[in-house]
Amino acid sequence: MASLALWIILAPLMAALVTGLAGSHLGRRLTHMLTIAGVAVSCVLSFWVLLRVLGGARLDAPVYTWMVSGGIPFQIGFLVDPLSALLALVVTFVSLAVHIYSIGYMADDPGDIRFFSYISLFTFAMLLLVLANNFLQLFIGWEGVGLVSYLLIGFWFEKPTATAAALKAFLVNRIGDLGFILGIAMVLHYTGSLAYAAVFARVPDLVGTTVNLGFGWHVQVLTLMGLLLFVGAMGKSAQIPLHVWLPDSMEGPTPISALIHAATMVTAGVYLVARLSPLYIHAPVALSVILVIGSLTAFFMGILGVVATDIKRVIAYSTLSQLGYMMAGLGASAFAAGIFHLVTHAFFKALLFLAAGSVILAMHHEQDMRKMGGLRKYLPVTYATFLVGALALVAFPGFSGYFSKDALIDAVGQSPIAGAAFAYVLLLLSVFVTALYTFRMLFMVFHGTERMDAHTREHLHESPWVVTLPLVMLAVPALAVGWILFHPLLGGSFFASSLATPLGVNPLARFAHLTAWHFFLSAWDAPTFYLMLAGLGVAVYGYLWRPEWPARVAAGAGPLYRMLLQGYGFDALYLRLGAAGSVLLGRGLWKWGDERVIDGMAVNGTASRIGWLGSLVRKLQTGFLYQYAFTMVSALVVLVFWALVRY
Amino acid sequence: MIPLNDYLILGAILFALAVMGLFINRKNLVVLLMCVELILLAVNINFVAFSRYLMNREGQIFVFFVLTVAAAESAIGLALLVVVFRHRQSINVQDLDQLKG
Amino acid sequence: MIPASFWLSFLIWFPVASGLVLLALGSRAPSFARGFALVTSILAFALSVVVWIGFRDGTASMQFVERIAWIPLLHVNYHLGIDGISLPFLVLTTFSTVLVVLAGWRVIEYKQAAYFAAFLLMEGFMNGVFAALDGLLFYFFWEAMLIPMFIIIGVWGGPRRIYASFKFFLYTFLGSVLMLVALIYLGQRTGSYDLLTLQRTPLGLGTQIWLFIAFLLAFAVKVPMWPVHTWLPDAHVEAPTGGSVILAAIMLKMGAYGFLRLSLPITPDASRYFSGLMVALSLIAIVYIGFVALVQTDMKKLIAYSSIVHMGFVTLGFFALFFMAGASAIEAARMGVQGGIFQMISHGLVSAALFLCVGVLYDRLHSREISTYGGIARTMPVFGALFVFFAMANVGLPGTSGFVGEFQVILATWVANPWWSLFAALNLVIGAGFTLWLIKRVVFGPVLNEPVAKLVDVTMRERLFLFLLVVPVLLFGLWPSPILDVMRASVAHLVHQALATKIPRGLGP
Amino acid sequence: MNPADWIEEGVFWVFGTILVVSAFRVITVRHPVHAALFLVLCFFNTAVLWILAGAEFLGIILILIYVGAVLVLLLFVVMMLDVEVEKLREGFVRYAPLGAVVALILILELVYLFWAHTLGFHGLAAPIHVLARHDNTRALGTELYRRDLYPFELAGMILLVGLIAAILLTLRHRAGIQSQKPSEQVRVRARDRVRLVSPKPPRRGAST
Repeated sequence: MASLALWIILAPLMAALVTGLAGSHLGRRLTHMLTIAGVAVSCVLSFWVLLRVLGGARLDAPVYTWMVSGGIPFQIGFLVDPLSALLALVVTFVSLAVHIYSIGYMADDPGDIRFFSYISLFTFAMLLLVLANNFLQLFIGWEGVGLVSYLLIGFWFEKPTATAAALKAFLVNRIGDLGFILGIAMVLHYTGSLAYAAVFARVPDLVGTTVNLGFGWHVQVLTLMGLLLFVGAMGKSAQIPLHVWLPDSMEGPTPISALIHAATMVTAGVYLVARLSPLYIHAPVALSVILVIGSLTAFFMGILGVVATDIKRVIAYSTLSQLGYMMAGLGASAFAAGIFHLVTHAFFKALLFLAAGSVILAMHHEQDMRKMGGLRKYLPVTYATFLVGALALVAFPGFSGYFSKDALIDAVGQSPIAGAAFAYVLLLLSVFVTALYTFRMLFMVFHGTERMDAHTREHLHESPWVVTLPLVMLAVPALAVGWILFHPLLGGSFFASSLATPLGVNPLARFAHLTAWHFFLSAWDAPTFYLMLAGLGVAVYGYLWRPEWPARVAAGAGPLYRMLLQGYGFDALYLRLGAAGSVLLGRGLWKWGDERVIDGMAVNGTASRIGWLGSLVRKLQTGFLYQYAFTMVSALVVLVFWALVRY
Repeated sequence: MIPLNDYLILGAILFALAVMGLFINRKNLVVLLMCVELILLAVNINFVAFSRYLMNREGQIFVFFVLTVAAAESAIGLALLVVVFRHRQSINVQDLDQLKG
Repeated sequence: MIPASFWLSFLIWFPVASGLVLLALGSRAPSFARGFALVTSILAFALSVVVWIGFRDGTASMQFVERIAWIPLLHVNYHLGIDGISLPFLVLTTFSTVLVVLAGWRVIEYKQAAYFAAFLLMEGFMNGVFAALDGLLFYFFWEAMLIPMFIIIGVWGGPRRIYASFKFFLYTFLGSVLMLVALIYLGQRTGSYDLLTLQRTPLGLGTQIWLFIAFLLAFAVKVPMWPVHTWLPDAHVEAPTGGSVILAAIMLKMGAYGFLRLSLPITPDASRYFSGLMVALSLIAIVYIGFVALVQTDMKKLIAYSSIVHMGFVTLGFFALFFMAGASAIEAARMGVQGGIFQMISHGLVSAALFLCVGVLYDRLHSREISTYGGIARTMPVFGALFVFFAMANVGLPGTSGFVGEFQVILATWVANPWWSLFAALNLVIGAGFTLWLIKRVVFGPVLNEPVAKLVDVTMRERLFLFLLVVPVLLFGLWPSPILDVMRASVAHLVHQALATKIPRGLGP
Repeated sequence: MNPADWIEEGVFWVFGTILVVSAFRVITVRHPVHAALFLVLCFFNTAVLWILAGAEFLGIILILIYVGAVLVLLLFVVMMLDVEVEKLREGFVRYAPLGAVVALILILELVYLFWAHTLGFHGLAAPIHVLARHDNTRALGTELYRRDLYPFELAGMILLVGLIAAILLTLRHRAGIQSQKPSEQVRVRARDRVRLVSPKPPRRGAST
């Protein structure tokens, strides 16, 4: 089992290394084959591991000791349990689809060897993160995916917007990591270990312990720990207010948006919180914060999707919104629901992105939806798969998204955590918003009038099979995975050994004896269904029947609309306060502090002072012997006088 | 028997005169050299006096070495004087300011 | 009398002798000179590796000890020995010298033999500092090492080299003279300059405070700590690439090493007395200098400022140990010190690599201005990848050596005070900011001008020394254990010394 | 006080007074030659005082060597140089009063210091007889050649260096002066002096 886990991780790594170091000698075909083989091996092994985990196998073992410091061994090791095995499979499967897709998508890019090396490296880092059995390795993988994300957002490094977005993504993530590493420090300090098992064993003892932060400020240890670690999750999973990097990250190639910025990396934060559920169940305040922030993200980021015109940005805002859902689910201590939504979302969102990529490919890298329309008949496969993804996203009954999202919303409604009612309302409203922007996008792209120029229209054709195959590959789970996983994940005991059950009311208790079929049938009973239909209705009205209507609404909303276009002004604020402010501060410290005060006054000041003193003394040095003699004698007179007085 | 103080006072007077000589003969390099000789002489007188009153010959040996050094010094000093005079046709101290920055 | 072990002497005097031979040779045979220098440096490196292999882990006592009376009248001995703290630095020194010789292979044209000779001499003296166990011998090597550096900056430096070299020399000299005073005082008082003896000598708090201040001035300048850091950017900017490499990789480590060898064990109570100040200065260095680094327009200056930030972590790790509280105080203290030392080693590798990278660019376009470049990833893909790699190591990305030290220091500092830990961790953001902004402007972006478009990628020689650095950076990032195992016992001993009081009973405050 | 002491005291006062007066003249006379001669007088008087104090060897060498060699050299140089005396006396009158005042103060202070405070030399009643019985010259010689041999040799070396330095400084090569150069004379070879040439006969008909 350990060697199995090792090979899951090493296969993509080796592919990445060989491709990265010797790719130019191997040629394109060989590198494609190599990296796909690496991920395929990984995927197959993950599947096998999952089967064995279903059979009851578990693994929590170190591979090697990274270091021993302060008497504490820091180890690299694997934890294979239902949670990590499931996620490993999701990651490798989506990654495999994206690998295949990229052959077609990146066909005419000169840097595609580099690209394949990166995505294999990403797969490695993500698996390292998922399969970690301790915080250290988690953090290593965490930063590793961040690095690859940085490299891939800035993949087209000659585009200034791309490199700026890459830098922004890295820095915002680093703000999250700041909290994360402090959280790790805290975990180590209070539990004396970084291994999950040891930490979780110590957590119950810490209930009621407080930490003194000075200024008479005492905080519950577990609350602070949970919040700090959640800051890390906020960075990676792009929760308000650290969400600003994700929309910009769409500067990267579309397969990356599918793999990293929709399916896997951005859900690492969700995974982190779920993984630490044994800790969070003892920190209700932290859970409240997670719940509120998650629901805020779900609602407000969803609204931004309604005004965006770039197809990828719409999906990016949708991703933000869905991540908010997952976080809200976790915050409501319905950990299984959050993870379930993570899994379904990984499939349908990757599908949506890849389908959008197929559209972009057909449109010759045009991403503005206002220049699309009526693509349905040119791109039948893309349309069909996109529709599947869209229906899953809006949680249309029967599609995977329905099972996970409606269960999640239901669980939030059941949750006793403070703030749950507020979150519940926001999440319900988000359902409407989700349906609105999703169908708006669907209609603007695939229906209505054809708004592209003639040249583009002539060349419109369905993408090659390497592009459509992954779409179909992902459409199948987007349809089916909800049916399969609903009962085992939410009702059954699949996660019993991975996720903790809340101490008080279990918001998922209702699902214990509910099968997928029954849940499907009860769709009519839930308000979400009608909200979704309302969203659909508005979209149909505004984007199919009366296309001039949205512009009028926008004009009527005026300042509100402009605020939405600017994403509530977060970017402007950060740019002014964070970036410009730091540069100003740095320049001030440099020019004033370093150059004026320290160098000017202290260092060169000393030198010039000594020079000045020297010029004074120099006047005494006339070079005339008689003056020296006179001075000597005078001094002697004084000295003798002093001796006379003294003795 | 002459007290030690008398010798010391004699040395002090000689020293003071010599230093004053340095001061008032501000230009004449030869006289300056003579004044230096006088200063050394004053010191030597003290050495000899102490040598007598402390009952050892260390002082006398010191005088011996002082004389040696003084001889070497005046030899070189005079040689320099000759060289300087040869170059500048003057032994005026105020003319010797080439090293002054 | 022949000492029982001659390894350390050989490590010190073999490069020095070779350097003298090169000096004597003059500029007669430049190609022979560099070959000779390369062989010498490789031999010295091999020798240091042999010493590493022969080193026994798990003991804090000095090994490879040599001891001969040097100036018996003053009780000064030629006393050498290494423990787990100094051993990694010896190896780092010899390794860096190999890199420097390779880096100067074709670049230096003026007085080539003298250039290599200066580095060989410096190698010997630096080894001497790390191996010296006698106060005056330590001081001797400490000052001797300044001279070749002074010459390297002053002769092979940039346009403002005279200003920079004088600033460098006077700044560092001012501090170290006070160290000499302190050492002489100790020697007079105890009748011995032996560092190990001095570490055991009880001293009153008042005395310790004065000694600590004297040591502090010497070491703080060298580290450099805020606010006595301003010589470093100037020295780095003007120094030739090799000089910058040695300056960053080894010389900055001397100050921190001095804290470990002299300040903490000889004046533990004064160290405790001043630890608040030291922590404050370290945190200021991390945050303040981080912001300053952000706005630099000169690549070398930026990396120089980043060095100050990283050295801030080192001193933070050392002096936070006095604030550890709770059950795991000793462990946290050890972790902090270990983290600091590891950070020194890692910084030695990473900053050396970054300076070499800047050197590679400078050799091509003769500019260190960031605005000259842009888009070199297009014209120099291999170099771009390496530059990004080392930048990531500088940012402290896990998997590179830069992470290990920072991680330990942050972890340990939490035990002392969570807020300090927060300030230190701010470097995660600021450090990433200035390093990656540099990368963005230099490596990425469109190719804006003709010279950059004509750049050629790294040659085999440049590839060699850059890949030579990739190996340890990656290796120690993925598996830091070897270094930490070597130093563990020594660090434990040091922490024990630092936390014990040396004030004689009845004389305490 | 016995007569011997009277004599001793008298000799001290007489020669001491002459010494001071002549020293004063050294620094005040116009002409350097006169100054040098007064300096000779100073040295003679000092020699007497030293002999009085029991240092007869030093007194003798002061006259023989110092006056005989050094001061004569000084005189020689002074007379050789053609010095403009008046120019060198500039400012003498202006500074003399100030110098005199300072000198006076210094002398008074020193005298007071020695008289008022014996500087711890109270008990040093001169054991003159012990020394008198001794052969001062022999004793000095033994010490110099035994215990202080090393410094003594060094002193000799200093003198040698002084000698060489003085010669080197004053030695000059004047152009246009005929002199023999023995080294060149010895080194000369026959072929430097005789050059054999075999002139070719002019080509027939070339010139005619």
